[in-house]
Amino acid sequence: MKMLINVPETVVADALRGMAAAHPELTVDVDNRVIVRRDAPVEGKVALVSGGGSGHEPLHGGFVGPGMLSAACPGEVFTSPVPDQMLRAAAAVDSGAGVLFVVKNYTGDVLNFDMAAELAEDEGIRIAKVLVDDDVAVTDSLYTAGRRGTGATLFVEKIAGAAADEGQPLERVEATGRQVNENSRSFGVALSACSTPAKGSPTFDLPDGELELGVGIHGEPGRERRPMMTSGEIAEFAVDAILDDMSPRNPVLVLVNGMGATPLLELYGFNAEVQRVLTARGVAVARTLVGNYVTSLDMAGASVTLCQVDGELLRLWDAPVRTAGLRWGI
Amino acid sequence: MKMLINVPETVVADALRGMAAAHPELTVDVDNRVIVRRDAPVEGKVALVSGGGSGHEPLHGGFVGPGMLSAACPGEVFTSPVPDQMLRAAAAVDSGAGVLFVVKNYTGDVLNFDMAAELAEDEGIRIAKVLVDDDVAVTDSLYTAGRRGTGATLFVEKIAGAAADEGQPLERVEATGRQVNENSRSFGVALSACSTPAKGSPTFDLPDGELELGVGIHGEPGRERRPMMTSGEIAEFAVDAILDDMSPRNPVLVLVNGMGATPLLELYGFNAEVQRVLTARGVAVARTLVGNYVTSLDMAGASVTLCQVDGELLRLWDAPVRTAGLRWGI
Amino acid sequence: MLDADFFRRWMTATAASVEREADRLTALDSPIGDADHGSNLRRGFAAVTATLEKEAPDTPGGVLTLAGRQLISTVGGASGPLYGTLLRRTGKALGDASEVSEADFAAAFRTGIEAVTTLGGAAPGDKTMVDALLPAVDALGDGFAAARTAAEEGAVATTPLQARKGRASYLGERSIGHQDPGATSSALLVAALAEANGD
Amino acid sequence: MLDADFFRRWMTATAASVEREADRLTALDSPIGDADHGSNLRRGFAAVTATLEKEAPDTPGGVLTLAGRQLISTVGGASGPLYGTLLRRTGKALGDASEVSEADFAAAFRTGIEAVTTLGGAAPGDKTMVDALLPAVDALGDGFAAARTAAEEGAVATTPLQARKGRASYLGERSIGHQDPGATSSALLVAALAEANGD
Ligand SMILES: Nc1ncnc2c1ncn2[C@@H]1O[C@H](COP(=O)(O)OP(=O)(O)O)[C@@H](O)[C@H]1O
Ligand SMILES: Nc1ncnc2c1ncn2[C@@H]1O[C@H](COP(=O)(O)OP(=O)(O)O)[C@@H](O)[C@H]1O
Ligand SMILES: [Mg+2]
Ligand SMILES: [Mg+2]
Ligand SMILES: [Mg+2]
Ligand SMILES: [Mg+2]
Repeated sequence: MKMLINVPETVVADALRGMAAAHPELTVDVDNRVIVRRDAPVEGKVALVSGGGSGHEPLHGGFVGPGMLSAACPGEVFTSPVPDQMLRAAAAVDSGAGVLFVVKNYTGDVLNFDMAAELAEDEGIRIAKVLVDDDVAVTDSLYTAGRRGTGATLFVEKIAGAAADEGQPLERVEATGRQVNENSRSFGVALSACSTPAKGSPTFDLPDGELELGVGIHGEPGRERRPMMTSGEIAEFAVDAILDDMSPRNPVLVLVNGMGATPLLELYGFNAEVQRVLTARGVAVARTLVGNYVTSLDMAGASVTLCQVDGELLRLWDAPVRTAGLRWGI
Repeated sequence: MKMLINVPETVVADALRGMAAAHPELTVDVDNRVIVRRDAPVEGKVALVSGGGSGHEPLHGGFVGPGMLSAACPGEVFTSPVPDQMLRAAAAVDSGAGVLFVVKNYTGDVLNFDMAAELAEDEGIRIAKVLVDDDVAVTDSLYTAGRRGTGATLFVEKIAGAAADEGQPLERVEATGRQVNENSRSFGVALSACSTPAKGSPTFDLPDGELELGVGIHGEPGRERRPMMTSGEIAEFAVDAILDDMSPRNPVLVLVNGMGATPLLELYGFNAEVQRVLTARGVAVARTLVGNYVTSLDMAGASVTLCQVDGELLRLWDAPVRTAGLRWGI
Repeated sequence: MLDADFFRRWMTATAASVEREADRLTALDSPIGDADHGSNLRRGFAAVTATLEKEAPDTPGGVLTLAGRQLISTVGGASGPLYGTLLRRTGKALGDASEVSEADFAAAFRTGIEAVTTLGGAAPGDKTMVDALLPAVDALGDGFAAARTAAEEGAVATTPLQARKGRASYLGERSIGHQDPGATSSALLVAALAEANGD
Repeated sequence: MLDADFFRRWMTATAASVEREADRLTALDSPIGDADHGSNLRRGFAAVTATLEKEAPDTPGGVLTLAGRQLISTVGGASGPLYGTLLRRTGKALGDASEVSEADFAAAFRTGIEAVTTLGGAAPGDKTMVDALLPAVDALGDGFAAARTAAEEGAVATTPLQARKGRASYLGERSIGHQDPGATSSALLVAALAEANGD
C-alpha cells in the first residue's frame, strides 16, 4: 500500500507540523503532541479536552477552536494517546473552571484518560468525563468491552463545547455531553479495509463483491460480512440497526460520515437514501451533516449517526463554531 | 471496484437529492441539475456560475453560497455539463449585472460553456468568462489542448466571488478572476487511479511501488511514471515543477489538495514538506488550505497549487464565505 | 434518393451500435482519457432516438438538426458539442427538402465536418474523430460501404499518432499506441449509414 | 538472588525480542484488532531500555517501577497502561531491596498481574494477556523456564477463545480462531525472564 508519507515512524509528527503551518489559530506542540486553542485558557470557562489514536482526522485536532474543543491529544495511528499528553493539555487549557475529558469508549482510551484524570486532580485540576459509546454494532454486555465510540463524538464535542462556551459550569457541561451520547447511535459499513502506516497493507481482506457490516473506525472487521449491497439497501440496514435500539420522538441530527476513501459524491447519494429511509420510518430530521469527519484512514465506507435533540440541544448544535473541520456562525 | 451507489446511471441525481436534504440554504434542481443560492439573484451584484463534470466534489456545488458561486452545474461523472444547464443557471442568478462563467480548460467544458454563453446572450444576459488553466504538468502549446484547470479553480471562484459580493462590476470581477488564474500554478501526483461508476474499475493500472507524476483530476495517467517517492521528495518535485514556471515575488496562497482517498493525516504531513520546500526556495506563504477540495473520485494522491497574491487579492481571499465546502468570516 | 426515414434509420442504427459498443468505447477512453466516451454517447443517442420518435420531423434536414440539438443537450463533454454540431450543421445544410441525393448528403456532411474542425480546431492527424470522419466523407462518392471502410481504417490509423487535441493530448508521447475513442465512435456512425442503406 | 542488573537484562531481552517479533505481533493484531500491537511495544520497550541506561536505578524495584512508568508514558493504547501497571506494581511490591529472591519476585509479579486484572477487568479465558501471565506466575515456583513454557502454552491456548475484553471482543464469535496478540507478547516478556536468567 503506497502512502504519501516519509516513514511510518514520523507520520503523526509530520502531520502536526503541517497542521501548525496551516492553522495559525492553533498552538501545536509537535514534540508533546498537544493541539491547543491559541486563546486558551479562556477565563471562567470550562475547557474540553479530547483525543485518541490518529487516523480519524479531522477528529479530534480539527475540532479544536471556539465553540468546540479547547485541546486535543493525538496518539499514534489507532493508538490512544498517553496520560502525559492529556495532563499537559488539561494544564494548558484549565482556567480554574475545570476540564471535561471527552473519551471514546475503547479500553486504551479509557485507561489512559483515567490515569490522566488522576494525575490532573493531583495537580488541583477539576476533571469530569464523558464516555462516548454510540456504536450499535457492538452489544454492550459483559462479553464485550462495551459499545465503541464513533460518530457521536462529533455531536458530543460540538454540543458540550457550545455549553462550555456559554459559561455553563462543569457539572452541566458534563451532563449535556452525557445526554448527547445517550441520545446518539451509530452504525458503520466498510467497502474496503484500511492500511496503517506501520503495517503497510490492508488490515483485513475484503473480496470484491462483499462488504463488512458493523465496522468500527480502526480497521477492525465488522460483525458480519455480506454480498455487496446497494446504497439504498445499506441505508436501510444501517438506519434500522439504529432504530432497533432507539425510538426517537424528537427530531434527530443526522451525520452521514465518510470513512476516508469514499467520494463525497457517493456520500451525498448515500445521504439521499438515509433520508428516504428515515422519512419512511417516521423519523423527523432537524439537521444533516455529510462529509468525512470521523475517518478510518483510507477505508472506503460510511457510517450513519443519529442524535435525538430537544430545542436546547438543537440550539447548542446551531451555536457558532470555528474549527478547522467544522465551522459556522462565526 | 465496490461503490456506495445504487446504479451508475443515477449517481449524479442521487447526490443532488442528498445535497438538497443536507443544505436547505441551497436550491437544488435535481431534474435540471442546477444548484443555486437560495437568495439568488442578488440585486445589483454580478453572479458567478461554474460547473464541470461530477466527481470533483466539493467542487463546484460545494462552493455555492455567499462570497463564492451563485450557481453550479454538475455534469455526469467527469463529463462537462450541457449548455442547457448553464443557461438555466445563468437565468436563475442574473440580476441584470451580468454573469461570470468560471470554466476549467477542458475541450468539453470550453465548448459547452461557449455554446451556453451564446444562448444566454441571445436572451439578453451579459456573460463574461474566466478560463482556468493552471496545471503545469501540461505544456501549453499547439500540441496540446492547453493547460488543464485544476486547483486554481478554487482560488478563482473564491476571490472573484468576493469581488462580486462587494458589488464590483462584471468587467472587474472578470479581470480579478483572470488575474488569479494567471497568478496560479498547480501540480498533481497520483498514488492510485480512480474508478468511475460507469467503468467500475480503475482507469489505469498503477503497480505497487510506482506513482504517476503530473496527473489531472479525471483519472487520466500523468506525464510520467516513477518509482514511489517519499512525501518530502514529492513535495520537492511538485513545488519545483511549479516554480520552474513562476517566480513569485509576492507571498502565495497554498492549496495542498487531496485527490479523494488520501487521508487528511497524510495531507497534513505532505503540507509540512511543501512548506519546508517553499521556505528553502525563499517563497513566502500568506495562507494555507489543506484538504479535499478538488478531488478525483477515489484517487489517492495530492496536488499543490500556489497563487501569488498582492494585498488586494489577499483581502478578497480573506473575505467572508459561506458554502458547504469552504466557510469563514460568517 | 434519401428521405427522412433513411436518416431516422441512420440514427437508430447508430444508437444500437453505440449501445452494443459502449463498453469498448469507454475502455478505449480509459488509458488516454477519462473513461466516459461510451456512456456519453449511449446517453446521447438514446435521447436522440426517443426524441425522433416523439417529434417525428419529416425532412432529412429536420431529423439531423433535431438529433444534433438533442446530442448537445444531453451528452456534455467534448463529444457532445462536436457530434451535435456535426449533425446539426449537416442537417441545416440539407435545408428543408423532403428527399436528398447521396451527393447532396455528401456535401452537407462535409459542411458538418468542417464545422467540427472549426469548433474543435483539430486537423487531420491530431488523433480525433476527424481522422475517421474526413476519410469517410472523401470516400462517400464510392458509396456508403466505401465510406464505412475508410472510417474504420481512419480510426485504426489513429493508434500510432500522438494526440494534439482533447484530453489525450495531456499525455504527450504516452498517447501513442492507443486507438482514439472518438475516431472509433465516428466509424460506428459511418457504419450505421451503410446499415441504414441496407449495405 | 536477583539484583538490579538481572531486571535490567530482563528489560533489554524483552526489548530485543519485541523488536524481532514486532511484525508478527502487529500481524496478530490485524484480523482481530487494529494492527498496532507490535509497533506499540517496540516504541515502549525501546524507550524503557533508553531510560534505564540513562537513569540506571540500582534496585530491582527501581528498575521495574521506572520501566512501568516509561511504558505508561510512551505506549498508549490498551497495552501501555496494562503492561506499565504490571511492571510498576511489581516494582513497587519489590520495595527498595537491592536483591530479591525468586520467590519474592514471584509474589511481586502476582501483585502486578492482579493490578492488571483490576485495571482491565479481564478474567482468565477472556483472551487477553492475562491468559499468558497467570499460568506463567503459577509456574514460577518451578523456575523461569517452566514459566516460559506455561506462558507460551497460555498464549497458544487463546486461539479457540472468544474475546470478552479489548478490541477483539467487538468481533463477537469472529474473534475465535486467532491467537491474542497481547498474550503472545506476554509470552515474550516471560521468555525474556528466562533469557535474563541464562536459561
Ligand atoms: N478538439 C477536438 N476536435 C475533434 N475531436 C475531439 C476534440 N477533442 C476531443 N475530441 C474527440 O472526443 C473524444 C472524447 O470524447 P468524450 O470522451 O466523450 O469527451 P471528453 O474528452 O470530454 O471526456 C476524443 O476521443 C476525440 O476523438
Ligand atoms: N481489558 C484488558 N485486560 C487485559 N488485557 C487487555 C485488555 N484489553 C486489551 N488487552 C490486551 O491488549 C492487547 C492489545 O494491545 P494493543 O494492540 O497494544 O492495544 P489496543 O487494543 O489499544 O490497540 C490485546 O491483545 C489484549 O491481550
Ligand atoms: Mg490501538
Ligand atoms: Mg469526459
Ligand atoms: Mg472522455
Ligand atoms: Mg492494537
